[in-house]
Amino acid sequence: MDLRFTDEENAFREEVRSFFRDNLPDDIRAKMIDGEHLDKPDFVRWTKILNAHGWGVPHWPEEHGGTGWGPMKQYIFLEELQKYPAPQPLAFGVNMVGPVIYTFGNQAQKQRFLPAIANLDDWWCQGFSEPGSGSDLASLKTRAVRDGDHYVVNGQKTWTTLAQYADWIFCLVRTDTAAKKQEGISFLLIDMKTPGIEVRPIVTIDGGREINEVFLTDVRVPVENLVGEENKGWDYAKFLLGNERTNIARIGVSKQRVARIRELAALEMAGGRPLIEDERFREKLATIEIDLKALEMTQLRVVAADAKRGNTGKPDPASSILKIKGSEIQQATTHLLMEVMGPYAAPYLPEHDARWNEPSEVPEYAPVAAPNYFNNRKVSIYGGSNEIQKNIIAKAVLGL
Amino acid sequence: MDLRFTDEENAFREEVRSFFRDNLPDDIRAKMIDGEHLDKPDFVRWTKILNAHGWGVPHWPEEHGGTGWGPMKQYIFLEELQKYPAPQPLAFGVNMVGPVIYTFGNQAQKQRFLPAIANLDDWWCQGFSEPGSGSDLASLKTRAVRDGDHYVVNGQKTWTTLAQYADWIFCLVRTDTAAKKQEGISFLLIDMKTPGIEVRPIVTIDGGREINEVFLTDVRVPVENLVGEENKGWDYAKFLLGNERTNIARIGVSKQRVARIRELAALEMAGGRPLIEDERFREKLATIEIDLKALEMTQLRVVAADAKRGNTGKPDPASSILKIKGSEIQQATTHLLMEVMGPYAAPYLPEHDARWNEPSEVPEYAPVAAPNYFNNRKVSIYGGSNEIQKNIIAKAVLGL
Amino acid sequence: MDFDLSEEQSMLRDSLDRLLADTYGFEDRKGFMATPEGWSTDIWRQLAEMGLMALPFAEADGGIGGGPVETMIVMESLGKALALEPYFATVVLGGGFLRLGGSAAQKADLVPQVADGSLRLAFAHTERHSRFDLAHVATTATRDGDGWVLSGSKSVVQHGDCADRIFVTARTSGGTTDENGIGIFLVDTGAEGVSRRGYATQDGLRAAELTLDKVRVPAGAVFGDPENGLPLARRVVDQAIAALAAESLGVMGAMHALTVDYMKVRKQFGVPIGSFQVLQHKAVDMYVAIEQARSITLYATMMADSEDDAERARAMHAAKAEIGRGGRVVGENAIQIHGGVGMTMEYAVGHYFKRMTMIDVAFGNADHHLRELARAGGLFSAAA
Amino acid sequence: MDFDLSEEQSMLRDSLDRLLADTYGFEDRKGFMATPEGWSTDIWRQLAEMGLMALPFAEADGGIGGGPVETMIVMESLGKALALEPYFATVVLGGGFLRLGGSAAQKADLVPQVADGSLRLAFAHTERHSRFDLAHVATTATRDGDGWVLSGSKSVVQHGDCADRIFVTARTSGGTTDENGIGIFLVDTGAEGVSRRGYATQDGLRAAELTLDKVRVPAGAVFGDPENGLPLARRVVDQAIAALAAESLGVMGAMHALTVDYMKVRKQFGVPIGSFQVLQHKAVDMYVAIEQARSITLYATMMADSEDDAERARAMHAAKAEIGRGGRVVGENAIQIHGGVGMTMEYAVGHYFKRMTMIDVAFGNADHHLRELARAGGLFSAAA
Repeated sequence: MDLRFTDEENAFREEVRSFFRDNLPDDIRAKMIDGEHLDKPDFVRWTKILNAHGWGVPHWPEEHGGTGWGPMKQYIFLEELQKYPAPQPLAFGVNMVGPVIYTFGNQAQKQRFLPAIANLDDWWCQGFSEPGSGSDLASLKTRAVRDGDHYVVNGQKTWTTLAQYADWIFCLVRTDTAAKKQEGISFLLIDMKTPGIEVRPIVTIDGGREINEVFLTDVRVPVENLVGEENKGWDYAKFLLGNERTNIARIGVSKQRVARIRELAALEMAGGRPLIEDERFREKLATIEIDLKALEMTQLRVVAADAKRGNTGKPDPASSILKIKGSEIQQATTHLLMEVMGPYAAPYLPEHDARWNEPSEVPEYAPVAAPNYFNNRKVSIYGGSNEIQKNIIAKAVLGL
Repeated sequence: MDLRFTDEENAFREEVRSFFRDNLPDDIRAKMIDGEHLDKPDFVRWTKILNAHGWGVPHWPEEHGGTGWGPMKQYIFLEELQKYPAPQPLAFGVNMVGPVIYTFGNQAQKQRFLPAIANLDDWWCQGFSEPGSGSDLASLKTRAVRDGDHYVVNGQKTWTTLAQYADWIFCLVRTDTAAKKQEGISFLLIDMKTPGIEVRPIVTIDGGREINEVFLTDVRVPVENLVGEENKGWDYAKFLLGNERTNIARIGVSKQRVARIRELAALEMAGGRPLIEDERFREKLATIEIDLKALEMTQLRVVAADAKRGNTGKPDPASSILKIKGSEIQQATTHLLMEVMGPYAAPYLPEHDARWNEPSEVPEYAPVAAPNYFNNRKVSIYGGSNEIQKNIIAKAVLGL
Repeated sequence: MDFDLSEEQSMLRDSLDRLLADTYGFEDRKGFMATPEGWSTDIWRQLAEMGLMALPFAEADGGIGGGPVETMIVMESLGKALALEPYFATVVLGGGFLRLGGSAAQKADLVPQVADGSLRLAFAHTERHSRFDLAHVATTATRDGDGWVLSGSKSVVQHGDCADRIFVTARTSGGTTDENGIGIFLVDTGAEGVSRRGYATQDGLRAAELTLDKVRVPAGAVFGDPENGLPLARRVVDQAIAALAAESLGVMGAMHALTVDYMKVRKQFGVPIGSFQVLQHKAVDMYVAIEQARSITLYATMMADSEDDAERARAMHAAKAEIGRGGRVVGENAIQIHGGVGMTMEYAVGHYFKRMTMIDVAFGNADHHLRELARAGGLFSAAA
Repeated sequence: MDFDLSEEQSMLRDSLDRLLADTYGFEDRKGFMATPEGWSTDIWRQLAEMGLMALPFAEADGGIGGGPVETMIVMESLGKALALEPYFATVVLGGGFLRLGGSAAQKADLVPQVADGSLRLAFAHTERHSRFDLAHVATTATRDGDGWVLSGSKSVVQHGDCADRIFVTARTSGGTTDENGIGIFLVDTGAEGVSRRGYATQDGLRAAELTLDKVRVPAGAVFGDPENGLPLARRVVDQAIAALAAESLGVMGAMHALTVDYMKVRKQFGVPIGSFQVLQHKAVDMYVAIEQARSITLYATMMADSEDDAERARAMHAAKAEIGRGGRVVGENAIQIHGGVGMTMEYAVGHYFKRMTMIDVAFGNADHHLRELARAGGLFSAAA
């Protein structure tokens, strides 16, 4: 047992930090600190910088452009990226469909898609959820019927994040309606420019326009865009969903937000002195910090176990803890950040409005706080709600 | 809507208070304030004082010795009694078997038992729970087989509070093993001196000796001790269990404990000043007080609705709130009282030991605090656990 | 004690609920929000016709003589409908200053205008760095002949953009955080030197930034003692807190009803999600939180016109802390149980959640009031 | 980072677990508790034979050279067995003063006696009104020739009744709460003027009240700087907190295992109670709390021998707060899920619950450490 980072790991952390300092455009960093949504060009610009440095897809196999870093370095990279803060590479390509393609796809698919994911030349979105499916993902209804060299796809996907920017969507579709619900599903890659695809925004309660519905009407998809075998899509989906361990807890994001709370609570006054000097406020922040420090160690235990055993690709049920506590902490931080604002949490600035254009007493950092709190209610819902995570632990870990 | 107590109610409160002040023996009150268990003679002495004043069984019908008070006066009486604090009349007789006897019993039973309950000439205990039954009370297994003029009872009861003092036990027994589980149960009154009854103490984790197992081996019970009809006992049990509304939240008990916390936290020091001046401690106490004030109003709403509608004897499912919040508050107060003691929560004094007989730095009030916290874990378990109460609300109130 | 509504009170509730049920559907509300005012002038007129604007004023002053219970009834119904109209700002806050601080002349002048719906009021108190402290007032009021000249900036003035006149706290003497030396002035928003910028708040209501640049007001604009107006403001705000607590009951109750309904129809894994015990118990936790909130609201309502400032303040601290805490339990669980659909602008539950969150922010959040109650010695300290 | 045990560490754990599995059943423990010492002298001897008493001392001093990780392993196993022996008092606390504050002569004299199990130690610091503040010391130490004379009273000295010698904080100068002017003295419990009264604590362990009435100790009884011994005491207590955190892992883990097992066998309404989703989720909450407690214990263990007093103290505040909070979640749920049987003295879970409660009380409860961490500026203030 050795509970300290190695010298090599510490040096690597420094290398990563200075790369971010030297290379992330200031305007992008400022948006992230302010809690604003990034535009597509922001993501693209930054991803190309990372990729040019060879860090576009750190955790991929080296043959596909990965770095060869072990789990601990991957974790350090991500944590520093989140803490700086810098945008994370787009998960739908880099973390989701990319690994599915290099693991289950054919050679042509690998060549066509992987480099374009790493460089964000292709923007991917995810077509899993449907209006009726929710936590019961396998109940999906979107049909794909073989017609010569094509599948004809009809159905509706929802909660499709950033589909408005997407060039491609990876979809779970039902190719066999007679089979058991998990066994008739296939995994298709669909060009968003194909006729019959319509994207409609879903505005979220914070006023954000991140998510969409995607309607598919007689969409013709070439059979070469099937990944792996027909009716085996559920296996690939499970692989994909189990692949997110190093990111799910979002330690770096929460650390950055804790630092932000501390910074802004020094600017807001309560009872004639900075809020950060209020004992009760400090205790609330310290409570979060303790939880976060413990979760960081939990995350490192999972990462270290990965590193020792080699990545089996199989999810550790204990990683459900990372999801549960990670989301609780994110929600606690966004709530506390809103509390920092006091009455200034109330003004609402729609996302794409101009900045306040008259002198005002409302601090510029205040209006995003409540929307961020509202928006972060999603983190205990998506990716398997916290209730589902607890069911998983009860069954897989406790044997109940 | 009129949200104030009437002048009459206020006057009544004063009358009750001064009666307690003038009549409760000081030694009994001191034991209650110190959180010590009372002995049998304490209960008997106090009950006879109350009963001589006509207040032994306030909520019973006047023909059986009741006062004729409406629900609000009954509530005020109980709250003041708990706050003073004075011992509550023994529930097993006064609140449980008494109402069953005057509602479902025959004339002979009423004459034999009711006056002796009111005067605590008979000490009653409750024979409902069994080792296997827990929250699933109707699964009880104790058998009563008719043999001439007697039932012969065999089985085991448990969690029998203060059975060591008891003259009589009221039991649910199975008289028909072929019927559905709720339908083969009868309600028997059993003399504890009958051969075949053995009482064994169960020591609780706080070291207390309140509860017992009661073993019944070929216990012969005269048939005249059957209440109501054979195989209808479940109905009487439900009546009994639904009869506790005005007491279940124990508002007065919690108020008294809040006052005690405030008093003792003024004696214990933290950081060179009385603990009660510590802001964080005060906030914790205030949190409890707010909850308690809200629960008091909830209780009054239930009482006022009772008063308006007349006591139907049917439990209001909303009264499950009284149980849930009442137990949460009791547990919060006992925990906070233990916290007051700081390191002095640690010394353990078995209940019947002599007082510390040497000069010592350990304050006399400290050693009971942790046992009271431990003991009060029971309040969210007994009388239908809080999980059961939530099931009841989900079904009966929310229709889920 | 009697918790039942009188016949008149029941009629008030029923007729208001009926009006709102007929006029305040989800799409209606969206439409109101999209108007320049951000609410419905037509509904406002109907509320006035029902007598709601006159409700809390004494009959002698041209009102209907309702008390805190009547205000509770109205606010709960408005909360249930998520009404956007400036009733709270005009009648509860503005009306509070009129009722509790107005001279006979001021009442005679203004109550009829409020009562018929023609005059809209607001209350401006927040300043940069005041947070939730009413006594933190940097805005100045300087005597100028018979009248006063006001200068300063006020933030997040609820419905300040549509108000005809605004009650403003301003410092007549002393330092920025002194309890003494604060006056209450009624400022005509058309006066020279007044500028406003209106905007939406997170919950879809409206507020404004208000700047006063040497605004001259007459002697008759002063409410109460210009050197010691804070007790009046505190009393008005205490009554406003009781009213917000009542509104929160409507908001929480609606979220709970939506959630329980959703649990009965939404299916996952082939069964209604209402069959999952964990979700059942969450729904029960919401129910318990609402019943406790109702109880503490009744307590606050009972105490709302107490003359004992300290006791009244403690009751309001307790109420605001409890509804803030309970509102969060109800709101967060409502979203969680709804899942993704609860996160969308096109579904009602999120709007209730946002209103509930903003109610917590108004006049001090749960933590603020818990701290104040603790500092005041707790709830049961004086009398149990 | 590597969280796996080395081969030697695994052997240590396995052999200790095996010994305790063989000797420390529920009935055995009851028997030990009923002895005059309140624990087993026989087990104590076996622990010494295994080398546990020598474990944390440097090899040069006659020890085995184990570090915080080895102590963590031992304490978790002792926690799992609910062991009653004075290992914590003797080896962790007493041994801590020896290791961190002992001169070469003191170590040469005392380490071998501890290592072979013949010398039992304790640490007396609590005084009336000191609560959790180590700097609150009214007990006096006055120079007397080469030596010192000690007078005062100490409370709740863990295993103080069986200790041969007791480390005592005593004031050599300054006022009762000054940080300076505190010395650490090792007092022989057989010395004239020492009186003790032993008693059981809530968790079945032992403690004592200690009175020092002009007790004369030689110069060699002083550990560290007699005018500035507080930093030494803090360092020892910080390491002790890491050890208590490790013990709590054993305690919590045992409660969880008992609870999950019970859920599988206990039937209600015809099915195992483990089939109820609400109880499943409670069991998961316990599991999550334990994993978080394990993580923060690892952090505390990592920081236990840090030379940076402030950083080390922050880590211990965090750990003690987290295990206190988590321990309550685990303990209260364990009792609740067990129902009535969990309330009885004849079933193990209640004993674990009581030990967990007393771990929270020792050296400052969760709230105390949360407050101290907040006062120290939080956990991530210096470096993230």
